[in-house]
Amino acid sequence: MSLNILEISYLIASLTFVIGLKMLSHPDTARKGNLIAGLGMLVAIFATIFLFQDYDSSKIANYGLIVLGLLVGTIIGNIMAKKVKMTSMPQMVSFFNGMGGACAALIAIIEFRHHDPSLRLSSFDGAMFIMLLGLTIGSVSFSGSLIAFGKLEGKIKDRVLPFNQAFNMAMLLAIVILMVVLMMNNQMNNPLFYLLLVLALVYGVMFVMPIGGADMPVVISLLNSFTGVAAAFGGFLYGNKAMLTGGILVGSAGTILTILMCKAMNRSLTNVLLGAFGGTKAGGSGKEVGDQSVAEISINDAAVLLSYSHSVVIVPGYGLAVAQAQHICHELDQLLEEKGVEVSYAIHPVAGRMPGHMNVLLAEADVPYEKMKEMDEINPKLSNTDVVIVIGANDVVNPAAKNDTSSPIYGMPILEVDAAKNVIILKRGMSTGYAGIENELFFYPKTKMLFGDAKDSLQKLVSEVKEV
Amino acid sequence: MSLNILEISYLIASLTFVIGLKMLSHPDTARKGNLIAGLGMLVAIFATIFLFQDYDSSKIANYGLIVLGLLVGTIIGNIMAKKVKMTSMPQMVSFFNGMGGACAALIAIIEFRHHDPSLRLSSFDGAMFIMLLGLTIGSVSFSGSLIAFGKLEGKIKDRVLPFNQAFNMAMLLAIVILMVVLMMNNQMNNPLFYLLLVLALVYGVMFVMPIGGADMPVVISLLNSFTGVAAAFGGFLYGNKAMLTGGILVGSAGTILTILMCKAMNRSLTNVLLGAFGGTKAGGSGKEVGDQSVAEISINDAAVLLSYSHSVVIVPGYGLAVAQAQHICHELDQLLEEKGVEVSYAIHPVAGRMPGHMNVLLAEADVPYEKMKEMDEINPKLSNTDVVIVIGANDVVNPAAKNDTSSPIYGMPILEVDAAKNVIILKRGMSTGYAGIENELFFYPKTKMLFGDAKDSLQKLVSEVKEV
Amino acid sequence: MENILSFIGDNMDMIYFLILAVLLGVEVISKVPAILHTPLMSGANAIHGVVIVGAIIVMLQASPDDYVAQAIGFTAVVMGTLNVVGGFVVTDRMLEMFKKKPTIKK
Amino acid sequence: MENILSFIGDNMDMIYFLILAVLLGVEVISKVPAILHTPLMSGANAIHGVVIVGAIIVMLQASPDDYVAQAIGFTAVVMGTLNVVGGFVVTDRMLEMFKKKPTIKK
Ligand SMILES: NC(=O)c1ccc[n+]([C@@H]2O[C@H](COP(=O)([O-])OP(=O)(O)OC[C@H]3O[C@@H](n4cnc5c(N)ncnc54)[C@H](OP(=O)(O)O)[C@@H]3O)[C@@H](O)[C@H]2O)c1
Ligand SMILES: NC(=O)c1ccc[n+]([C@@H]2O[C@H](COP(=O)([O-])OP(=O)(O)OC[C@H]3O[C@@H](n4cnc5c(N)ncnc54)[C@H](OP(=O)(O)O)[C@@H]3O)[C@@H](O)[C@H]2O)c1
Repeated sequence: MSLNILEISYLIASLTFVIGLKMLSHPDTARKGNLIAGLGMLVAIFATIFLFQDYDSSKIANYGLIVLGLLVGTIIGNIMAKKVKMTSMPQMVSFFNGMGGACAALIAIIEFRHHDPSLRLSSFDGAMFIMLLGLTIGSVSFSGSLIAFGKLEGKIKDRVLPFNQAFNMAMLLAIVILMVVLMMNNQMNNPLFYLLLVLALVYGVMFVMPIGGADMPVVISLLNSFTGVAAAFGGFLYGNKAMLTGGILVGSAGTILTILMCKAMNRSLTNVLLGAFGGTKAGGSGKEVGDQSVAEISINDAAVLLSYSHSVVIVPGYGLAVAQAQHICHELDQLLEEKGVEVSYAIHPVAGRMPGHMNVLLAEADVPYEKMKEMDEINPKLSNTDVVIVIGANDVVNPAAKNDTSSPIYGMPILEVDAAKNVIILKRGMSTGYAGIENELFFYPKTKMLFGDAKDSLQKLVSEVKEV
Repeated sequence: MSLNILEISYLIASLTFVIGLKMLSHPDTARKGNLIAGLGMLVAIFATIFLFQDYDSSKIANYGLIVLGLLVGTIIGNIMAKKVKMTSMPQMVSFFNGMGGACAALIAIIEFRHHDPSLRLSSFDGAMFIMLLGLTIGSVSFSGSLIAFGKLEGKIKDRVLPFNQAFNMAMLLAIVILMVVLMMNNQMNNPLFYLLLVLALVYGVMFVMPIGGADMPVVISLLNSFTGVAAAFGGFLYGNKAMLTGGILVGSAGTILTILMCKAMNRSLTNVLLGAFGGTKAGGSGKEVGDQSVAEISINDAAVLLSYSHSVVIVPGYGLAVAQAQHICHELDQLLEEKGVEVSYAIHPVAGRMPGHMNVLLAEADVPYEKMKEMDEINPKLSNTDVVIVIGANDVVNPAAKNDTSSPIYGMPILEVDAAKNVIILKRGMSTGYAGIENELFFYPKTKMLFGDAKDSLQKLVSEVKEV
Repeated sequence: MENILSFIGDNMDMIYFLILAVLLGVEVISKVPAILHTPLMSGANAIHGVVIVGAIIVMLQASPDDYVAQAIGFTAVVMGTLNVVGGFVVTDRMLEMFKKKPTIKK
Repeated sequence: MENILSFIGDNMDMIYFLILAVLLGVEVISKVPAILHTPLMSGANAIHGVVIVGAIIVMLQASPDDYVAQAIGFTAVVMGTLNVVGGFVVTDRMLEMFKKKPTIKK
């Protein structure tokens, strides 16, 4: 009876996961979808606590510890999630993802300690196999996520070890061999199990280490689907349908999402993982380009140009986030509006380092949503725009994506700012953006450069515009 | 061993059904999708014949009859499907659908004859319940499909009986009660089972009878999903996964498809089933409208106008199909092209009586595909068009869909032919189209009517154009 | 109540299967262009022809001296085959008309 | 071979479940606008927190005198809860920014 209710609770939870995921993929319903999945999760958790029965329905205990664990986790998780800055959310996701991976690995460890292979029914020890997979994938996800977290926090630098690729391959091979050995030589509490744990943890580190910090969102999404698979293995172990549905759904949806994220940047997953250009980011210092030269504009001229325009479009990019210049940017925008200039923001879908990065950033500075225009909406209007200010964006306005078939970003849709009458570019020097390629736009006759840190430049611009 | 292979064959078949359905919903892959699902079906059929084993794996026989049945079905099905005219395909689908429903019902009958309720394991006789449902749904689908077939063939007239709606409700109630009785009073070979069969057959007839012939595609789609559900019940009975997947998929996809079809006509499913305007189709005789008057054009004038245009767009509609005027229409088109006139066809998605009706019709007359333009493609070009010839279309060019919020078709996207310089309308009189509403377009100053059967009028036009 | 609960509990696997398949059916075709409605309907029609498998099983199990069962079963096999063969062939013929056009916009 | 075949045969229900769930996962999110990539990732992250259920089961089954199991299990419960609670709260915060805008075009 109560077991049936438990099963039905799991069914409800599974359904909320599907529905939640579906709703999460539409802007209008996303928030509600998250809520629904969350409620389903609550149902699954409480049903398990109150209704789960062991086969011999006896040695069930530890309620105190369980509730304590839930409380501790809830409080810490809540504080962390509430306190984190909008712009640090990807690393937060990575951290939580790592926790999930660790949880799956720990489950495998405890089950392994009890597992008696001599009790198995068929010649193939399915339970053992599942534990090995759960342990490995969970551990990789755990250590990989923590490295990704460290990178996004800026605490871990990108570093490609010599022969990193070959080394990783060798490790992967070692893991597989070890799993086969453990399956063949299946005895209770085989200590090799713990060697597998160590290898998996190291592999997670080595897997993420060489990938460029900017590619972390993609890596996190991939590790996310790993954790999903690890959770599903937990589900196999207990024949638990809620874990299975949740895990498998996240595993497959996460994989597709990873691919979609790569596509949005016009890259392939292998390209990201093998770090074709992800790992070679140049610093802030500019490198001058051949014989071409750029035109600069003074703060004063820029202020005048802006003040007397009818329409201005601001293109924010990664540099705006780096300089944390969103607030001052909004100030400039308001100042111009007071003077009767029409100001809007052109948001490229992959500007910054995570999807929605610019929206989050500008929302933080209270820029009203109506002012943020999506690429498809603003592109046709750019030809009627007097001035485009590009703040710390580079790849997303690179005309090579349209013109140069040999460019690595060829084919990516861009903001076609060269249609506007004037283009002002705020950046520190001539260094390249994420994709590491030159940007011809800077050399166009209608383009003027305003060198300097975005926050500094904007601050100066604001004072100047006030004077005009 | 062989049972495992059988299960794997069913798995493969199930997968091909999912993939096939997915591919069928994209124009580029549709044909391949059909092929893939067909191959999966072959696998399922042959695997069943060669690998199926009964529990006592003894009394398996009747190979001869099975192969004979397969042969007979294949030959007849193939001939029917190959010989049917493109424009009669919906009724063909309806016929085949009915066969599937009958097959499901027959399976339920045979199983019922063997079914010994005293052998059941729990108090609820699941197998019996499934048989009752399979029988009912399969029978409704069978008789309903045959009526739909007859209507589309023109052999059965639409007829609304007095109190038809109430009568149907009563029948439905009777069926449900009978099922409950059969479940409560569960004994071997209860003759009431056959009463249920009869009731279900009659209900199928009564359900489809009052619905307008023009709404048959929607009804067929609905009955199609019924048969899917009936097949799934068969799958339940045998624990057969291939039947289950195929049946459920078709059941749910068919339901969605039915809704999509209704949406494309800007109607609701209840509206179609209760026949809000489906059943009240006017004949060919015109009814003159109030005080407004229409302008006619002579064959001669029309021929001259067409011959000296630069661009002509033909809008085919249901009337073209009725008049079977597609060949002569193509002749006119070629004649005009020879004279240097640019001719294309504007295909409204719901022109005619089934989706794709016009494409099928024109393809039959060898009109090249490049000439058939979809609505979204042609609408912006209509303002540069000299003459639009509307052949037996009405609702799909009715401006009320754009202007008149009180119109039943308000909101349906239409071909905006009034943007063209001249509009010539070929129809027999002033009667309304499928939706049964007036069309203001006929009274527009730029519109000229050319009354008469479409084939006649086109024939005359062709001879006149040759003279010009 | 007790009864229904335990029925549900016993058939959990089936219920998951059912729900997942229904949702999949819905998702898979949720964005089909109007012009494909008829071929898709026809293709789906052919797919539910899988009911033929049930007819074959019925025949395989019918004892050779139960003539009624054999007659009904034979009819079922013929009808099921009609559904399958006719369904796929008609669909293919409908879709033939797409082959000439290299790309079709939604 | 024999072995694998029978393993597959025995776990058919599971295999169907798996395949259907995978396909459903793919279909469900296959058309998500770029701006939702991050929240969707975060939401999915919260959903795999369902692994907490496994941690709870482990704890329920751990015998009261197996301190190692209790310690590991407790850690697992805390970590799993972090995943769930943190995941859903972060996602909600991300999605908060959508609330002001009444309709968002693709
Ligand atoms: N959104 C995503 O989901 C995502 C995820 C991963 C990767 N990406 C990739 O990231 C790129 C995004 O393009 P983007 O145009 O936003 O950025 P970008 O192409 O990476 O360019 C950023 C520019 O900002 C400048 N900058 C850096 N710090 C600055 C500061 N403090 N003040 C002023 N300028 C500063 C840099 O030039 P200086 O050093 O000369 O100042 C740099 O050229 C795309 O290639 C996209 O594919 C996106
Ligand atoms: N495509 C689908 O899937 C589907 C399915 C079901 C319903 N529908 C509905 O069907 C309608 C289709 O619109 P439509 O514009 O194609 O057709 P329509 O609105 O039904 O109009 C057809 C017109 O053709 C004329 N006509 C009939 N026989 C003729 C002949 N022999 N020669 C010349 N003209 C003839 C009729 O006028 P006279 O009698 O005066 O000649 C009638 O006004 C829409 O309302 C749609 O919603 C479509």
